[in-house]
Amino acid sequence: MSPPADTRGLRRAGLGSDVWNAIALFGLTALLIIASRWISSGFGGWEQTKAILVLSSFVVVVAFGQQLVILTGGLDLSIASVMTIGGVLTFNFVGASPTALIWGVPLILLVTAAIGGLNGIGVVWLRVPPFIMTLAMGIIVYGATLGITGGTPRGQASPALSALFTASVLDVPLVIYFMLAITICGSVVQLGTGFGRRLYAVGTNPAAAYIAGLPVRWLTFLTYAISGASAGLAGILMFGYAGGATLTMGQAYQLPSIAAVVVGGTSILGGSGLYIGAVGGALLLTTFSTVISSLGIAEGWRTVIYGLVILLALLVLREELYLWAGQLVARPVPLRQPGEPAAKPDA
Amino acid sequence: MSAAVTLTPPPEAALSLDIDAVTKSYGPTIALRGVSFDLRRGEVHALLGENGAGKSTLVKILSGIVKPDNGSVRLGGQRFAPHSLMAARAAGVSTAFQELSLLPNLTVATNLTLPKQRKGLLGLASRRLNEAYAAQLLAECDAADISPGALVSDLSLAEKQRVEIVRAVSHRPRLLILDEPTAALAEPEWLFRIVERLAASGTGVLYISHRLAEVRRLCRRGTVLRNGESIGTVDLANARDGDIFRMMVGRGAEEPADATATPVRRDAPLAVTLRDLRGPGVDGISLNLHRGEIVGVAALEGQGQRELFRMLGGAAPILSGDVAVEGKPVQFASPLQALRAGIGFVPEERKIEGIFLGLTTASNISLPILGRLLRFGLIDRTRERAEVGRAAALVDLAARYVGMRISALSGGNQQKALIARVLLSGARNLVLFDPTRGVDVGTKEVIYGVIRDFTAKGGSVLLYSTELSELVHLSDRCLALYRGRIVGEAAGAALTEERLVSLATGHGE
Amino acid sequence: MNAPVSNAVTRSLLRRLLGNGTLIVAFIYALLFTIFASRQSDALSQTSITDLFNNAAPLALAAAGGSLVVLTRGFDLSVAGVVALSNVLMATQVGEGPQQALLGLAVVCTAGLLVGAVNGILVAYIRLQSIASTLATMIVTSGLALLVLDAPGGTVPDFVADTLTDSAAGIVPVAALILLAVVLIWLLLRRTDWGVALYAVGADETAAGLAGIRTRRVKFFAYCLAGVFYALSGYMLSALTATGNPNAGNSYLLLTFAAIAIGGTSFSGGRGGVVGAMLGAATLTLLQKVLFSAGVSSFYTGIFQGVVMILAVLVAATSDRFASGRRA
Amino acid sequence: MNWNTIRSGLVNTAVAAGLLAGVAGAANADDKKLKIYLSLSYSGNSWQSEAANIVKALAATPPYDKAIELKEVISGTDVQAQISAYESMISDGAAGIISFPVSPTGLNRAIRKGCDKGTLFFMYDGTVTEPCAYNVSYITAGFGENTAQALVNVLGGKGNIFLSRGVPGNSVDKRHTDGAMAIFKKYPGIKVIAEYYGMWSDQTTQSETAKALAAHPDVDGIWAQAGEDGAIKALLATGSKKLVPVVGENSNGFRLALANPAYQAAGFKGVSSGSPPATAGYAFKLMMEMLTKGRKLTTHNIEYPLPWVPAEGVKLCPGDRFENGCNTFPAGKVPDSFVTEVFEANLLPELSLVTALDGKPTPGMTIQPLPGEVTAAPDTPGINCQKCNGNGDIYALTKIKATVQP
Repeated sequence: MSPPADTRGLRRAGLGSDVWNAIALFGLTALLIIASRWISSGFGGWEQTKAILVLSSFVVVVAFGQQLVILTGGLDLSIASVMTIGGVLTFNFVGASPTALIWGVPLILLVTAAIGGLNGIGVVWLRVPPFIMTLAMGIIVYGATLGITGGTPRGQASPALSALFTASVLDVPLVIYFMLAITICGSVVQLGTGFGRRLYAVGTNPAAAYIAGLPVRWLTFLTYAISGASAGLAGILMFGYAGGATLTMGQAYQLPSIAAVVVGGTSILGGSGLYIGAVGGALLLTTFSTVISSLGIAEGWRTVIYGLVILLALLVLREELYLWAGQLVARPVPLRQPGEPAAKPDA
Repeated sequence: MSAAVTLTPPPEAALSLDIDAVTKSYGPTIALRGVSFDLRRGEVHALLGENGAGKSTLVKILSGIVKPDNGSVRLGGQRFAPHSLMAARAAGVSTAFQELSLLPNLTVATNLTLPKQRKGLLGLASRRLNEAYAAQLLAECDAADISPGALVSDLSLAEKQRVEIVRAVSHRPRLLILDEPTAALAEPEWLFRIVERLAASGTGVLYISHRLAEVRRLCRRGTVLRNGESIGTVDLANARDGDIFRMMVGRGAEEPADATATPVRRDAPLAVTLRDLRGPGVDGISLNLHRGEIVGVAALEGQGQRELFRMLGGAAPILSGDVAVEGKPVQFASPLQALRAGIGFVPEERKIEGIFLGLTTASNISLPILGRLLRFGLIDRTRERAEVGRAAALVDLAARYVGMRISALSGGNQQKALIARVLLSGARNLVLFDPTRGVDVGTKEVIYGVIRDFTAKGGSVLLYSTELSELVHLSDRCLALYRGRIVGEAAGAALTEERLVSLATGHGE
Repeated sequence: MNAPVSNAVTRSLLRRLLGNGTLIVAFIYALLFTIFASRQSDALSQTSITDLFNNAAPLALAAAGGSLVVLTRGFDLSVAGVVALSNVLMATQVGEGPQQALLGLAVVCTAGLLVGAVNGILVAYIRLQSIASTLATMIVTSGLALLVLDAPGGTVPDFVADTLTDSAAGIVPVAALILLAVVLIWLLLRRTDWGVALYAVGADETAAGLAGIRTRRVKFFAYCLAGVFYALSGYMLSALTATGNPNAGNSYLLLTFAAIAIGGTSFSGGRGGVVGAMLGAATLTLLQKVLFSAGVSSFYTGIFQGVVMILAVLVAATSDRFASGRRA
Repeated sequence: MNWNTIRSGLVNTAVAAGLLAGVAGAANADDKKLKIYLSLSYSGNSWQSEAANIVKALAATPPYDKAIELKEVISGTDVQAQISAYESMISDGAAGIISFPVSPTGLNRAIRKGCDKGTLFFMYDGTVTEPCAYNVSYITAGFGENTAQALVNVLGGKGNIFLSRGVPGNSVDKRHTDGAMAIFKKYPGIKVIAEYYGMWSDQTTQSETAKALAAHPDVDGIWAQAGEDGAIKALLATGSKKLVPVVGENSNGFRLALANPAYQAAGFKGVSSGSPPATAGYAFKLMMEMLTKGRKLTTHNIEYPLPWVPAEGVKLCPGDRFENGCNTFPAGKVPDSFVTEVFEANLLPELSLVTALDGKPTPGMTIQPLPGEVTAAPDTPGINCQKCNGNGDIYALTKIKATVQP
């Protein structure tokens, strides 16, 4: 008996509720953009969408690494400092020179990956809890950046990197294409490569992954290195956006990177969640903060509402609700009818 | 000092238990499909059945942890539907769980007094009173060798099991449930004395085990579960082992003639050679595993078999000794390296170390060969489907399960997928630790077939099973482990359960 | 009682001594203090010691609360919000005098309790991930703090500010007495059924449930009590700074967890305790002084703080592994 | 990049590690030198490090280089940490502490203890309400109301504007915004259509302004605190041909933009004003004169003059100092985020670009005496005094007159 495996099932890849979650997030984002027309006449159009996409690009990039780390059951609290050092190094060493850009950017990504790798070494081989390891690394890297720059990063803006934000093709800023490419690449890495597949295995059950012969430690180490590199890339982008770098430039992205991943449906316990969900989370939160900042209310209320929305998203986007919704849409395949022998060999 | 501990309630408090047509299902998996039997006052009643027959679910229902979907339970004539563990306990039902429920970071005394500590001055938990109470309790249960002040994580498995039992007994139950209480016990006589004392005072005992000898020693009647159904309650004195087996597995025990029919393949080339292997729990083991050979390992709980298998699977450190695969010496310090050396390992705890509940069955199976499936760095889905399909067919796993999340599958199908994975890994030598635990009869047959098939094609298998009948049925020869050493071997006509029992209890040669 | 001494007892004793994070952090603190005292002549003076206690008190109280949640294998980020909220409440809602001071204490503790209860419901009963739901409550409470006071200001009553930062009878710092009181309360709580259950739930929730513990209730109370401790932390901070600042809590978020980790509380639950966390907080604040007295270039103090955090956790983990005889 | 910095950092690290282990101690500095401490809240933006560099450069300028020993401590944004730092400095025998305070009131107790022990406290830019400390600041000089009036004048008294504020819950932000709103409220034609927090950072201001622009493309002007350079970048990024007037602080990028004819043609106008890092140098010199020359100050609250550079006033400097009325550096010489107001010809002739960028003294320069008079700042409750009454017209205009009537 050699039946072809169920292709429909493979395509579903068993991540049904995650996909639902991502779709729901994109839907909510679109809805929010459309509904925001009630708040302001400038809202609801292509200009607003463009602005939101551009502004969310940093979180989208940094959330890739953050999500991989969270998939393995960890957490990266060093990304604020790594983003900063990425931007500062580009500012100081690459600056306006287009040739320096060509070798400088890969080099800076390597440096930031190495910083992430140090996190990985601490977590994997020294067994320091991720929370502490990355928190301490963040403090250390910040201190190092402060020391290296003497407090003032100095350099020149990079016209090439700024062009990502200023130049448009078909009325779409280049950075949005870039973000789209990152989203696709990130999703392919997660779902299409052996690395991604193994990572989910490690995240959902590290003990079984070890027994199954996966290089659990190397995989975990790699996620931290990737997180470092993606934070570095976000820092480089941020530098391109602002045309300069300061030592505080990454701070605003630490909690949003986690919030985007968590709202995007990734379990903080590891093993489940999709990058596309984190992208949706980033878009939703950015859209929301855009809308909320145009409301004429006190900052305190804005903060309260922002927190409540995260809470609401957590309450609404729980897996049980998707299972429930899924049951409403389609009757589940009966695995075994009552009375049927436990496991009749299928003819 | 606290008030004297009395373990035995007055006889008039004894209760009977009536279970009538209880059903329970977890999502698509049906655990119980109509269980009925009764337990009389002061009776020690055996609950028999293979792994996965529904015994543990019944225990959970009686302990107040899960609620049945249907059916009724009556305790002493009253409706008994506890909504929590504490409610069950208040009604007089107390359980010693199979998966021990002790807290490793607390002392024996604290564990024994959970959830309410003995209070001293100012109503605060008193270490002294707790330990005094625990010491008295342990002494009364004939377990005074366990120190009340020791941390549970520092106890041996057998000691933990005894603490678990003492704790269940300490609640002065009118119905005591013991779920596989002797699994880790080296000397079950200790438990038998307690059970007999309780029964004499009128306490009902539901004794769950699949060890017939123990059950015959303690119980007069027993109920057999199979596939979530109560097949019947038998008078043990008048039932032959074969009859009970037939009820448990749905057919007669295998004829010993089957085993003799398999040729012993000592002349085949060597597949795996172990020389004086040592490590925690393993005390110098040497053995030869030939191509095409199934070698069984029989042992009581905790004789080093777990450690030996984990060493071979690369999951436990080998401190000294040599391993050679097909004549070539190999060294490995991780399952990955073991796999590369040609040894595939199926671990004991399927849910903990085997499968990835969050992933699809296909992803679970294709994991070891992902590297081979890559095309331009991406997984070639077509080839993955083909390979997974092939492996699934080998273990008779229905194609419709392949695309589902593995968590939706029954335990048997999960186990099939797990075995499909090691088969797909290409390892020519398999180390299988209790591969049929908790699976139904049909799956067992499939797994037996897979193992035979595998060896017929030149693979070799080292197999441990808690079920002696399985070892007799499947192995070409069978080794007995006792205290980390091989103490005997049985093959051919000498490979019988009786022989294995006497070898495994250290009464060999 | 004559229980035969088994091997397990000696092993347990060894583990208790070596694997006890509290002892380790106490040793680290003593070491740092020795360095500090040798570098700074007036380190043992009464004012210097009072300063040490005053500076450490808010973080120590916050860490004490956080460690309760960490013991249950959870994370509570709401500490930042609650500290800020109780600080601004003290600076705006409370008048002069001992009665008002007590009233203020009641007000902030109630606020902390409420936030803790919300966290407890979300985590224990609705079963949301603790880190995510407390992130949300943290943001909400920081917003509330901004609503109470939109810029630093207000005045904490002099009575509170002076009494709590002073020395009782001119000898013992009041902050030390407060910390001691918290330690005593904790030691009492540890010896209640709840205290024992806290460790059980953290180690293995399922097993704890099978042992008859109401695990949800235990976790719920842990979050509630943590909220009260955060409020106390804000109360002490108010006394220390004598003013309100809606952003006062921000710097407490990560420091709290650093203190808990240094104090030997395991992030996988069930091991460690409040006293260790408080000592961890004291160590972090002492480290500021030691780095100052050692003349470390200010640009690099961050590197030291980070390295000390990692080292402290490593030392605790290594000794624990050694004590339990497990191989790495 | 300067690898020496890194190497010396490593050496520092090694030495400090030795100290921590209790192995060795660095030799104590010469006892005859005055111990002066520079206490920063945090370093990490141009403004903070320029201010600190100026103090460091002045301390290394003769004759101060022989007279004092300056140590810098960065304690972060945590009040408790700065309290702890002050306490350490006081017990270390500090003669003077020059500091950027993180809280106007939270440090008071520590300062009072220091004053009792004879330590002199000088706060720059930020202020404290403790009466024994000296505040040297521009805060009371009316940045908010003057720039707001300038914007109103440019807009002709009506239009939609953004308020790009600083850090929420910060007293300086509140003072500026209150001042600005006092003006805007007088003009019913002025509508604040968005109010957001740029955290005094170019990047945050840029992204927050971009968000506001998405909602309100119909904006007519932006009132910004520090970070204004980000606001311009956000305006430019929309790609629209029309720019709007912006008033903001002193970043070099902003001043260059003001002087850019192409931008001016597109409708870009404004005023550069706000917080000058040079305040730190003035505060330091005042403190040093008190310590070394026995100078007496009649007031504890000293106002630093508010810079005021309208678009037509922008003038590029050929050299490294403000000379002949120049006030901006050419593009490429300093980063856009560089805060230009690091010089003050009368008060701080010792300074040049190298002082602000590297903290090194200007070669050949010696410390010049300060003028005898200081400008007393008006009492402002919660800013520089605790229990005082501000005088009636605290938001009176000083730099500009209203050219349009409400």
